[in-house]
Amino acid sequence: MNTLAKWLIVAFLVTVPLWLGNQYQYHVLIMMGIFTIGAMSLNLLLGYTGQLSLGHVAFFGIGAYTSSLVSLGFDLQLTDSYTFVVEPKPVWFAFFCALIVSGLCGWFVGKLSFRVRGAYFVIVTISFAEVVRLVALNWVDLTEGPMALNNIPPLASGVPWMEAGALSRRVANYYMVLAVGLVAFLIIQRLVQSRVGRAMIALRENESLAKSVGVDVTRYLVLAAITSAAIAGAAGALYAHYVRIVDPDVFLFIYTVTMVIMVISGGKGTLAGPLVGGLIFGILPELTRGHMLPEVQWIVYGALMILIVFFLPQGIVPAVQRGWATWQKRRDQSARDTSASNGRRQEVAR
Amino acid sequence: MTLHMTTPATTRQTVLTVDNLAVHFGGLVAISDASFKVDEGEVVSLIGPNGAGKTTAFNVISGFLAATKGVVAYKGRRLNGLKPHQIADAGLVRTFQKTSVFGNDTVIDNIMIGLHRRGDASIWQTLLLTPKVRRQEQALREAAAEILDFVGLGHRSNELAGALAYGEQRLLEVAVALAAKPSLLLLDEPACGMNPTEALNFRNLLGEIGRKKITVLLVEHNMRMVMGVSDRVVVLNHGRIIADGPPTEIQQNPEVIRAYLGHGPKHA
Amino acid sequence: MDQLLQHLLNALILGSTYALLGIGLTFIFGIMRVVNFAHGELYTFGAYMVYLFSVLLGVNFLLSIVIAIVLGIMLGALLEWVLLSRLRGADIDTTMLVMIGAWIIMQNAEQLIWSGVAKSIPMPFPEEPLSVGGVSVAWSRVFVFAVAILLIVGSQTLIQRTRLGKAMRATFQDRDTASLMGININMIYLATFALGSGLAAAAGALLGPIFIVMPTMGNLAVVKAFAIVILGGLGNMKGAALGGFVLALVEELGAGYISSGYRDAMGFLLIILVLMVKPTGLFARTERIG
Amino acid sequence: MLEVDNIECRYGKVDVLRKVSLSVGKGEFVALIGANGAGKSTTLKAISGLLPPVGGRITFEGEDITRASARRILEMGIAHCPEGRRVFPYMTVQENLEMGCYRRRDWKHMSDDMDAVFDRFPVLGERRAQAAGTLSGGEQQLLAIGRALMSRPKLVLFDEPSLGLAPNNVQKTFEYIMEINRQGTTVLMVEQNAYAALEMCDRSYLLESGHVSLEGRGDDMIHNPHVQQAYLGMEV
Amino acid sequence: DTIKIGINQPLTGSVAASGTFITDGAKLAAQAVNEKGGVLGGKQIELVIEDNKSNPSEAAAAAEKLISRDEVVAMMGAWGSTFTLAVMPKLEEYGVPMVVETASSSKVTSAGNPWVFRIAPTSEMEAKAFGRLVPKFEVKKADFLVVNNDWGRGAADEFGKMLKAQGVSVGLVETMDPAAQDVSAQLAKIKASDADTLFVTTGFEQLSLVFKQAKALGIDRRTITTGGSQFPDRLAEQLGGAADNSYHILFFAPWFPEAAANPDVAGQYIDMWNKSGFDKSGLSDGFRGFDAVTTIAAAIDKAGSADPKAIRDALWAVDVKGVNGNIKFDKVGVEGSESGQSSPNVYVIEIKDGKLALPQI
Ligand SMILES: Nc1ncnc2c1ncn2[C@@H]1O[C@H](COP(=O)(O)OP(=O)(O)OP(=O)(O)O)[C@@H](O)[C@H]1O
Ligand SMILES: Nc1ncnc2c1ncn2[C@@H]1O[C@H](COP(=O)(O)OP(=O)(O)OP(=O)(O)O)[C@@H](O)[C@H]1O
Ligand SMILES: CC(C)C[C@H](N)C(=O)O
Ligand SMILES: [Mg+2]
Ligand SMILES: [Mg+2]
Repeated sequence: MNTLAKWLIVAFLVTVPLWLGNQYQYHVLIMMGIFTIGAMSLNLLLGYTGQLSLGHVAFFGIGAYTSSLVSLGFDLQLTDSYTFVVEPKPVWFAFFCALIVSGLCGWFVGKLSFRVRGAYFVIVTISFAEVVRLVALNWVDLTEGPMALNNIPPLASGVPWMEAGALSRRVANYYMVLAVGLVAFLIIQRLVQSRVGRAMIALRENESLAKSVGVDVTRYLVLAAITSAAIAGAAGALYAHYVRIVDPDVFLFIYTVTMVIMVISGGKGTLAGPLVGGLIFGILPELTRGHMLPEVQWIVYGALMILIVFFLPQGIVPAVQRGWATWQKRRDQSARDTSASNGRRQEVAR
Repeated sequence: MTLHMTTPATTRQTVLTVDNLAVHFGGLVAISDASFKVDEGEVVSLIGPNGAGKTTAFNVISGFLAATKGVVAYKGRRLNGLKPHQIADAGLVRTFQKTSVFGNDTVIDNIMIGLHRRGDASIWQTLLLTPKVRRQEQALREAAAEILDFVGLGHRSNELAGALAYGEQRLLEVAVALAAKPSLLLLDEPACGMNPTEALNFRNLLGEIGRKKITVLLVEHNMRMVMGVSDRVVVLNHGRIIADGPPTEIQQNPEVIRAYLGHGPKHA
Repeated sequence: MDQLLQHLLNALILGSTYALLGIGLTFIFGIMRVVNFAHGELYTFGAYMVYLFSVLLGVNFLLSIVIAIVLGIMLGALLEWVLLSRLRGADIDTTMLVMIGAWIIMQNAEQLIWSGVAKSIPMPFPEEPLSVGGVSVAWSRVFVFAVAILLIVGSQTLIQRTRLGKAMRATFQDRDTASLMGININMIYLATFALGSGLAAAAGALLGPIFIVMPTMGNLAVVKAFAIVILGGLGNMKGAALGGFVLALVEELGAGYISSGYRDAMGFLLIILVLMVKPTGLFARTERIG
Repeated sequence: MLEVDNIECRYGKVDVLRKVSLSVGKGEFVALIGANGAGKSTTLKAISGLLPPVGGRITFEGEDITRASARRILEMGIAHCPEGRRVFPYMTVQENLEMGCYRRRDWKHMSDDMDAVFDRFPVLGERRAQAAGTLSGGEQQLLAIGRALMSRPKLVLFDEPSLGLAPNNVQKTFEYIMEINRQGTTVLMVEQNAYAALEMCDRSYLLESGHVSLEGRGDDMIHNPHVQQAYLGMEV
Repeated sequence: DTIKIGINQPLTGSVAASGTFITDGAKLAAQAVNEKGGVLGGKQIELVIEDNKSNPSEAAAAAEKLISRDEVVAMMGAWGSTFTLAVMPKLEEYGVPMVVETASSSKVTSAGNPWVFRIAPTSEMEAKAFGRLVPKFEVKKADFLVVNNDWGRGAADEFGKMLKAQGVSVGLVETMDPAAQDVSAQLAKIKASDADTLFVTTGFEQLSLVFKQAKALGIDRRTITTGGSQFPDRLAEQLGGAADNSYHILFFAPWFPEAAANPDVAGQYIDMWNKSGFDKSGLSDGFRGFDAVTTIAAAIDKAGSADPKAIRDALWAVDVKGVNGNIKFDKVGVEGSESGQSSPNVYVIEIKDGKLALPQI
């Protein structure tokens, strides 16, 4: 995609509040944005390093819990006589704590599974997410367990005009999500289009060969895990301050599945894939709502997923790219040669 | 180890030493007590019957497998316990017996991955996309094109590696290894699957590599090639070294003939 | 002491049911390499079929279980035929995504058909538990244990000893070469998936009456089943069975002596620990490089 | 016995074989040579049913097998020893050999045949319980050859049987192949080791970029200057 | 046009059975109101039903949708104490009242949320009502097995307090995850304890598992269940002897209509229920939805407008004849922002030889 198109998209997104009036549409847009950020972060692991993290929601949830706890304040009785007290902190500070803590967890999972690949990596990540969920469920003194952390301060708290009403708070949330999304996109883009990204792709394509030419695969896997986890944690923090309640069900598998669907249907290992997947699967439920029972709605969702896989097994973005390339080829033989090869190098790794 | 005596005394520096190496898989002894050396700038061939332990030796030297016993050292540095990428950093780069490329990447990107060790931009520089990073990328891309031309794959640079013909993939593997700037190149049956004409061309390439002052340790069953390019030949049988010497001598060695060469089809 | 014995006995019984879950998935995930998220739905399906036949239609309980298993096999075959047969040679994520789709569809269909309200299935076993010394176990669980052991031994024999089992392993190790050996590839795919599905339905049919039956009952079951298969080492029946028992033992003792809330957490911690030490499970396949 | 008549094959959209024709008579030993990527392996895959051709016709003993399943073709007596070993990596050596006679009904002869393979390649006998994937490259190749012969085929297709074999094993393998050929098994062999292949065979074909460009007796080929220069590594 | 009332109930997940019955009851009340001509002089009421999936975040999300998307004027919800607490900030944020039909934790009304009106009894009220039976049972020591949320923990607290006040010692307090299906580890511990009575607090689904698994472990002691959502008739039917020697604290006992506070309303409700073909065992739970919607409709009428704030103010003035007695709200909780709490009746049902009975006090 060329730079102009990218800027046009950004400009379009920035102007959304000018014409969107309905509160509920904002809600849908914000939630979609949050999960799209999650999907982007998952794509770094799944699409580029080839490691399927099916416990990705752990990082999302850890971000959500960390940011909530720091902004709400908490105390931990460490010994009989000593209690560790954290006073409520500003939301922006809590947000950075969330980035750091989830990034650390990413580091931990990366280290933990440094020798573990493929299906085994999948299970380590699922297990990690389950352990974290169960801790959130049972460490009631800290997390309130199944009672949920409630009344989490909204993202904009402290900024007076934003606290005024529900609508302006939504606008604030929207821009927050947009900003975090853009930064995340940029980080991921720069990483994957560099030497670092090549090392990650090498790990995915042929690990032994990568090692033999001097790629420290563990290092890049850990790096990808940290980045991916921190971005997922940011999405989780946005989520917590937006919905203002978190309970251990933020760790539910279905959220990971949602992100996986977005990535794979959009096209894993492409930068635009998660965005396209996020758009489709974030809005789809809302388009079908009201016309059918929720269950039927989900059935349609599942069926659509299957159809996408059948007809566009690499995902939507690579399919469009290929279609575009063929079209151009027909139109202009010589112009095609350079652009398709550049396009392939930058965008589709498979 | 009397056979070591046959090694010609040279003024060359010994770079790789393998000392009393043993590798066991459970009860199975793949290598037992093997010792040999490679000198700087030499082309040494490691030959031996199927299952003799050649690939296993490569796996140990390149850090993919832990030795049961024995020491591997390169330029005085002990390699045991190092990870493969650290060994590559030390200048030892290997290829694989089973064809091994990044099949879903373009040929030029394969080389770019091979050039990994030559880049040094930090994460922060990468994220900020500093001019240095841009310059380095450009330089790497030029280096990659140069390597492709060197092995004769320049015209294929935008193909997917997986779509290349077999012989071309074998060449690409060597090119990827060369990109990693080895001082010692370990090649595991690089000419396997090439027809005699292609093998001949490859032999010339090996000569060029030698002229670049890269030491080569070669595993190969193609005797024409082995006898043609090697300065010295080490013969492994049942995990033991049974001969070590110049090609002409090895060809006459009755034990080698019995265990390995046979008296087979003359052009094999 | 009695408490310990009771925990050990509970673990044994629970382990047999975990093992049963594990071996079904070993066929589909361990051998076929299909990350089958719909596995839990076949489990749920088995349970609902027993409910349908034994509670709603008044069919004999044991017969209902047999019917449920047969229907599970048929449903599995159908899934394979409709969804997977056109994805031969597709990579593992692709089939995974399709099975996630199937999972979502099936679970919501169950929700529509049976509603979200849990169902309970009575079992025709004596109410008084079997008590020896201070420990007791319900007859229903003894029954489950016996059937599970039977199915586990049967599956192990099938895979290791029979011609069909060897053909299955060969097919999923190298499809083209297997067809050169004269193996009917499509038949093997169908049979393997159907058998795995049948075992999942069997697990549901046996466990549904012990617990309760609801559309989401498969969700945790499927995660545990994956964990068990991995714990044992992919594709290893014996490993999966043993993995099931180990998991149950750790969970039960952890719950009994450390904290019941962390019961499931101990199991998952165990898996992480095992994989850190043995990255390819308890019974790893030997691989080689180069 | 085998007639390949103008077959065309493609992978996706790429045409690989363009009207390849060849024939193999009963008891013959035919070699197929050509450069990398010429389509030799593809021809064998078309015959054994792995990659049914999109055009043309293949008949075996008078029966049309162009679109028959691999299983049917095997049952008719054609075995294919594929390129690149292709052993079942997690099955033992013995199980791999058993798979070779999967379709055979006379299981009682199986162990005799297996012993014959072990006699020929004692190293496989020593490793009968080892997982095939952990064998060395050459050992795997020997196993693949042994496995192809387990079905007692009438016609066996060898795809580069000498690949990765040490000289002594190359010699043993070629002797083995000639021996089974003498005993009545028809052989169609693809070899990069062109000189040896041409010396051994009765007749041969040269395949170049998707079609047969030359056909003739083995020794005639050896003396063809084009063949010498392009395939035998001889300067002419 | 119609007036929309939001229903926020668990229709799937661990406590779906009760939530479904309560929703059924709510539908009956809406039907009854509409048949009588609706509210505000002829406007029909329409229920907008959202599934909270037995989960607090989902409950908050459901409230969000009901208010911002469907623009309901009042809500009923959200079954569990935890779910209700999760919804409560939304009520303040948007200014919409909610009638709480089931939740029993004291936190619901002590939080200082002036949009909350509870018609369910608190655990404290339950404990007090049950306290009269304690001397008769000669309880010496009691264990607790409760669901790990506000409801279960609250119940363990309140009942523990009440027992201690009567000189009974409290042994183990074991918790279980709301979705747990295997509680044999907890039960194995309880089996080893020397208490004579076991208090169990959880939803029906888990309760039936507890009974089954306790029986399987050979636990045979007096068991008391709390919370009002136990379907004792189903327990007796499904579990046979396994449920004997158990007592269940309920807020409506349809099997003994003579004991009901408002027999006429109760009779009408039972009639409608049976006519609609709903599951009979849902009667003892469905009444809460019925009463809640009746209360909301009354408040709308009293408010004279469909404005949420006016409805809130009107709720303070309602006096409704409900299935379980008269509904009238007292001010409780934080001064200045009080919540409403009515005073419903509490019943204890015994299962004896597989049959339901009213124990003699
Ligand atoms: N992972 C392993 N497990 C068990 N045995 C192994 C393993 N790897 C190698 N072996 C055995 O070790 C021996 C040496 O194997 P290696 O691959 O080193 O032989 P090689 O000399 O490279 O032979 P080739 O010329 O056939 O490639 C073989 O007999 C092989 O079966
Ligand atoms: N699975 C495949 N998908 C796409 N193209 C393929 C595939 N297999 C082979 N090809 C292409 O088909 C052509 C012929 O391949 P084939 O394997 O038949 O050649 P060959 O003569 O056997 O060569 P070699 O000596 O390298 O084995 C080659 O250009 C190859 O790149
Ligand atoms: C009684 C139950 C149905 C609900 C319970 N009262 C609670 O607060 O969660
Ligand atoms: Mg080797
Ligand atoms: Mg070939």
